[in-house]
Amino acid sequence: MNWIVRNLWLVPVLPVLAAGISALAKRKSRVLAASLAIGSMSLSFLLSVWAFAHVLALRNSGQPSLQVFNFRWFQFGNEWLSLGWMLDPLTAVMLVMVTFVGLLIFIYSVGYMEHDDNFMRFFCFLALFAGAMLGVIISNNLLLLFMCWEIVGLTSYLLIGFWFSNPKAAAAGKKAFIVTRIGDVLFFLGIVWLYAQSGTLLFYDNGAGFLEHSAISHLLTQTTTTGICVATGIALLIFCGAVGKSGQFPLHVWLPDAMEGPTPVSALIHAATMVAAGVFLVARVYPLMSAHTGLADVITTSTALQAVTWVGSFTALFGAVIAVAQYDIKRILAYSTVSQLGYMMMGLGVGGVSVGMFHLITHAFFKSLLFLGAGSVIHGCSGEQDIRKMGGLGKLMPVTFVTYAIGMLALCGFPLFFSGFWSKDEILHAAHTWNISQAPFYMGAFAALLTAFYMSRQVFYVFAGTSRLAEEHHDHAHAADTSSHHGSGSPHESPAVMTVPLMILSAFALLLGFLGTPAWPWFQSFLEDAPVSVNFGAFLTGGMLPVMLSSSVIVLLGLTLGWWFFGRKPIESADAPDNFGKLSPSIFTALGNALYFDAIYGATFVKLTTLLSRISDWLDRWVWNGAVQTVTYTVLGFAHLDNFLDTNVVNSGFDEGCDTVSRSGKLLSMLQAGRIQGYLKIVAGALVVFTIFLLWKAKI
Amino acid sequence: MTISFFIIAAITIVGTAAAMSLKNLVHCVLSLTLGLVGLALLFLLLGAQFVGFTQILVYVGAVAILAVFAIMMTRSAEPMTNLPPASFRLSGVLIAATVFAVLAWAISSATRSLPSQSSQPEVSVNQIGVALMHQFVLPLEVIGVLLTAALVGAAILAMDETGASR
Amino acid sequence: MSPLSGYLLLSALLFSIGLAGALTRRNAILVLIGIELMLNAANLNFIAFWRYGPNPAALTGVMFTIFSISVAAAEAAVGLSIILAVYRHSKSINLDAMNSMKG
Amino acid sequence: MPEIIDQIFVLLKHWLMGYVPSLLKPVVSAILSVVPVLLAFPLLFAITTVLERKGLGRMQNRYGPNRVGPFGFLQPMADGIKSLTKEDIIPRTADHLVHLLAPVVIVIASFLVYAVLPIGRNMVIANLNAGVLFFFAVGSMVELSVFMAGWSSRSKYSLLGAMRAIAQMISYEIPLVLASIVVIMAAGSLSTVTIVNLQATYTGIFPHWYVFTPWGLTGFIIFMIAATAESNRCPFDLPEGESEIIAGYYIEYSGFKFALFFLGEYLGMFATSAMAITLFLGGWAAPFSFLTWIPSYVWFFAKLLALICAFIWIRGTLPRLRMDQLMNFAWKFMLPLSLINIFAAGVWHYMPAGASRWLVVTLVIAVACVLLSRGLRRNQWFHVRTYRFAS
Amino acid sequence: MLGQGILKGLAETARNFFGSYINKDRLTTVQFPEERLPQIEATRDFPFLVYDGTDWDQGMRCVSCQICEKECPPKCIYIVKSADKKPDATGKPQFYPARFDIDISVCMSCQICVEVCPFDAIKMDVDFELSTTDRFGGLLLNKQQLAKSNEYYNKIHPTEAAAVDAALADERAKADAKLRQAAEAKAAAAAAPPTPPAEKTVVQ
Repeated sequence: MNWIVRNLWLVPVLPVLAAGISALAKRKSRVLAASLAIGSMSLSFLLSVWAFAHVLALRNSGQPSLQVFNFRWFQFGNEWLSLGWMLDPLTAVMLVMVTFVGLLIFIYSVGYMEHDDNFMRFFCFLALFAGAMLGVIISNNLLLLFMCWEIVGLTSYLLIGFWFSNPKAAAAGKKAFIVTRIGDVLFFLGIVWLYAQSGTLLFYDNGAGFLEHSAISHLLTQTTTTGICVATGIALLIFCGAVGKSGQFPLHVWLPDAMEGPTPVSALIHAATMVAAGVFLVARVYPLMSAHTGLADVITTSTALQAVTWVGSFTALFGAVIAVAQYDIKRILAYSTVSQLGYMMMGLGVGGVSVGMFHLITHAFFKSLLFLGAGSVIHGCSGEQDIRKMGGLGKLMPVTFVTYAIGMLALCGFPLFFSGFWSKDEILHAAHTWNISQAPFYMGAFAALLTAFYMSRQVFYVFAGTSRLAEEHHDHAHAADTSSHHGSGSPHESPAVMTVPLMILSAFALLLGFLGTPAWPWFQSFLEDAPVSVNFGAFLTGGMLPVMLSSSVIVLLGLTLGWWFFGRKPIESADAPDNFGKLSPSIFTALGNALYFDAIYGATFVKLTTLLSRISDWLDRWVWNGAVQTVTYTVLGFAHLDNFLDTNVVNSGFDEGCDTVSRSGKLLSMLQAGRIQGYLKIVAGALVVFTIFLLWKAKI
Repeated sequence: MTISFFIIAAITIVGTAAAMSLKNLVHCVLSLTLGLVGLALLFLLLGAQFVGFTQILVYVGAVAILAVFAIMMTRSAEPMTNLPPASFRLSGVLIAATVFAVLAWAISSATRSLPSQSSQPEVSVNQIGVALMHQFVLPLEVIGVLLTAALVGAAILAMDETGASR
Repeated sequence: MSPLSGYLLLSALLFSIGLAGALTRRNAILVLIGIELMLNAANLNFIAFWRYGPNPAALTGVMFTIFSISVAAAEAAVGLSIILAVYRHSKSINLDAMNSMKG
Repeated sequence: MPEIIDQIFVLLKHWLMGYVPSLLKPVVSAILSVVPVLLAFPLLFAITTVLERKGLGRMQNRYGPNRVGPFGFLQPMADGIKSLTKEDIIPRTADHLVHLLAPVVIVIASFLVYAVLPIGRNMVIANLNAGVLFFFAVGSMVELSVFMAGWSSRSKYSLLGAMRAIAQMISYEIPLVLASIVVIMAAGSLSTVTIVNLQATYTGIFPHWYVFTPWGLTGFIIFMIAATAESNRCPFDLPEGESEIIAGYYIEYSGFKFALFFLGEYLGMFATSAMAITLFLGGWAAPFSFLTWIPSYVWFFAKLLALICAFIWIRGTLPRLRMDQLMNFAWKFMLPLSLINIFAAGVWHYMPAGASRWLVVTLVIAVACVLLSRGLRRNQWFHVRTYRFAS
Repeated sequence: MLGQGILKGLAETARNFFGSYINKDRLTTVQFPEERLPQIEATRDFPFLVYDGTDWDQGMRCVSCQICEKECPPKCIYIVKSADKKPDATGKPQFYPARFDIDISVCMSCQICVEVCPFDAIKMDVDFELSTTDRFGGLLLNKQQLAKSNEYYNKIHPTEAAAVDAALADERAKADAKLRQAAEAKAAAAAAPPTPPAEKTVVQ
């Protein structure tokens, strides 16, 4: 076995070690923390590239590219718990992506967090996150994956609440932790169920892993009492974990709030890597997800994959709709992330691993680019996040503007030159050819339109027109001076340590798409172990061209609409109503509040409980009380009558009864003497009685 | 049923009985130690060397000392003057005697079905170690966690509530 | 009488002695010691059954005893520190004085 | 010929056993094994007392005992006669039985541990399967006798001394046992004979003593420090700190019982030293392969004497610690270090042989050592004292 | 580095250990019975009685005035005054102690008896090797055991003794002069002057 496969564990362990050392190191040294984190990440990156190259070489030499390394962790009873890691194209691609994007974001963070007091803590958490995420990627065992998954959740919590002195950030951290926990509990149930059914948690184990043929076919033959196939049940439970982590509807609510964390965190965790972990999980257990009872050659879609598709496509549309009406620069991107994650899920559902993963990879690059650009804007505007108070930054921050624009066009899927176009187009194409329903396609297409629209809205708001920041700062000059890090309120270009990662990422956002064009689907075939060749004819087959054209038209339409509403004439002041919002203010407000989802979640249960208590209150007050009153007055008459009899005849008897009850109570309470030895005596007596009973029974 | 068994059994019973009946608490603990050493010797007699030595190490070396410390720190080394009423003691002894009678009855009624003489099992510490590290590793871990928790818990419980300055 | 029943009788006797101590003494430390004795009697049973049982190679009795000894040690530590805490609270470890849970 | 000299005592015993009726064989065999040990080590005790007094004297630029016999070497005889003929005083309020039993228990416990110490090739009283465990189990009985002595005397000095001694012994027993665990891990056995046999092999001329590994050296040093504390010797002699509580737990003893305590303490010290030799210094094995012609028991006693001299040297050098320093040292330095040492030994086993594992293990231990000692120093438990008047 | 001080200390004791064998000057011990330190002059432990001349009983200076007995804080002196008088060293008739005991197991060496003695009859000794096998009799010294000659006194405390002797001689000279005057007056009257005996003691 190759060295890199045996020592793949080094990839996640290096950042974890860096985190551990910087957590334990006594001296507060920024240089130490940053260099440890970046150094370990670079090493991991190099190892990942090596692993990638190894997979490539294997593929070129025609060997199976899936390699696993399993070992026994510990024994309980007669069972062994095995753990392990694996290297296959999916792992290799994800490794390179995560380490590369992570490395860039680490470098960017050096500039972004420069003025923060808890610089060391930040890098410690960040490195721990990177290690755990890489652990998720390489693990060949659902349990190991789950452990890393939970560490990822923990670091996400820690980093969202990084500025925990801000109550909003602390609450957002808690919310993220708890909401993802719902998904994770179901995921864990799935794991337990799976272990009970198949007896292993290894993905691949030379034919004994649960993703391999024998286990899957075994799972397919089992059915639960409700008639669902066990495989489907487990797959759905695992998908619940992915829903939580990837912010799919209805567990998406934590993701926008997570933007309270530092922007590099939003870029790394809540755009590029962690939220993609859900998608990755679905891709990893794809054999289980896609398992269906039908014949192998009949193209059918399993129940689980249908669920994935529907949830994904709905989320895609849903996120895009909400993003239209947001004002916070990071929130727009957050809802966009939700929407794009929906796309990925949809891609997985309709087109398989390669389709979803391709979008995952391209999205990771351009979305982290966008986030970092947003971070640069925020950094330049001294912490301002409201797009209404920006504007005109295009001239002041040229590098940021250009790179941001590239990222935005990639996200919108601007035809031909941007990576988002190719990946999104492939999803749409797959959705178009889906044999179950056409609805996902239309939902996705509409979402694409909206994407183009809200992104152009954002860009026009932020970069076009005149600066609305100055007037704001003029009013609060004093406040700005104290709150700003630099003491000057005017927007400025960010330092090179921040812009260089932006440029590198924008290059990737441009170029990465060409790895997976229909004409040369290298990426897809790499994931699927298929040969690849250049074939321009692929554009013309399978309805590809109409889909491409229509999506181009949609994107252009969206951009045009954006320009029409927001770019045509510059926005004058921060208080001016939204141009688009003027069309239908009420809907716009609803969208601005994310369709009141938080409110709905908060209110449904409260409302229900309140309603129930109201009803009982009413019943109590009128029905029961009225009845009781009536009875009371009736009885009262009798009572007066009885009083005479009572005092003389009944009372003495009743007193006697009361006395008896209280005396017996006292007797009983003597048992409860508060003296343990008394209790012990009773236990010993019981032991005697039971032993005699058992012996007596045995005799008979 | 060898002579040594009866001698050791007598030592054990005398030690434990003294531990439960002497007036002076320190004497109680010391005779308890005698009884526990007797028990350890019984373990050795049964061929469980490791368990026997562990018994001495844990009970004589740790638990007895701990009890002695507790006695010293609660100032109860002086012989007790106010004994519980005779009826209380009598009832306790009676219950214990009943328990013994019932257990003895059970054992004697089962004595025919009990396995009789078998060869001394050869067990080395090595085998115990292997078993602990493989078959029983999970209980071992759990016990480790339990001991740690007990250590921390005991330290916290015994810590002076007011002594925050420490 | 087989050797095993001798050991069993001895362990029953030890158990009863421990029980008698736990039932008759008023000092919390002695009660704890009595309970320790009862645990030890059980240990003797485990070892005796292991020695004369059908499958001594399985080491189950020995393992059980080892774990039981460790648990007993933990129990003694916690128990005695609880006694210390009680003593600090009420200046007495007489079980008669601890009856605030009286019904 | 060297083999015969090496095994001369074993052969002698076999020869004697030939004349013994078979019924008495077990008993006589046990007596023949035990009696030499019972004679040799008290003799060593006698030699050690005079050596210690002379050595300490020389370290303080004095002569030490030099009156009784040539160079004062008959001094222990004189001491022994004196203590035997002295009046045996028992305090009036003392608990007579316990007061009497305490020195007996300490001597018995101290002698019992010699059962598992191999003092030469094929020269061990009992080759127990769990020998090391036996050693520590019986050794822990000393604490009980210390308590018995301190409590039964009804003197506050003795009670304080006993409590100090027990606290100290319990605290240092943990690093003592943990330090020996590394050897048990390496040898894969709890039997002292096996452990020594494993060390009595050679690569070239160099033996395989465990002290010649990083973890072994660390374990040895931890073991020796803990052994010093276990045997209540300077600088850990708080339980008998003369200037504070006179003689500690045996202050109320006189005459023969006092001598028994003294004997018990020294026997305990020899026993732990012998255990250190067995575990780390190769037991009776010669330090170089070309020296194997010297009988094994000679090597054992030579090593034992060397360690005793080290004890004396340390006693002559170091001042007594304070109680809090003692406890901090045990719990905050020795305990973590011995745990890390176990970890290091584990790493050693799982790394391939070669320079790399030397480097890694040494690094682990050195880093731990430096960090822990910095921790000790940071809170100023050990600090340079400044004297206002003396200097 | 931890342990540096310990190593330094170990080196120091090792140096002492070996040095004491190589360099005898390091050893400060005096091997007592064989070799002794010279006593310094101010050494003193228990009192003794000074006598003049050669006969201890005849030349004892003590006149049994019993001041020392009264002043002694631990009351370790016991004196029985004689009933008669006999001539002292100077020939002057004086009372003498019929019995003079000091229990030196009680004596605390306070030297008050020496301070108060008007006749310089009691002085402090330097002899410290006093162990006996009899705890009660052996340390109770009688008159004969206590009596030491003036030469001995001069030997152990030369300076002090010289001053005492000078003072005594002075006093006696004065007394002699007085006597002589009286004698001369008498001789003048009787013309038969006696020889002054005091000069014998003064000239040593």
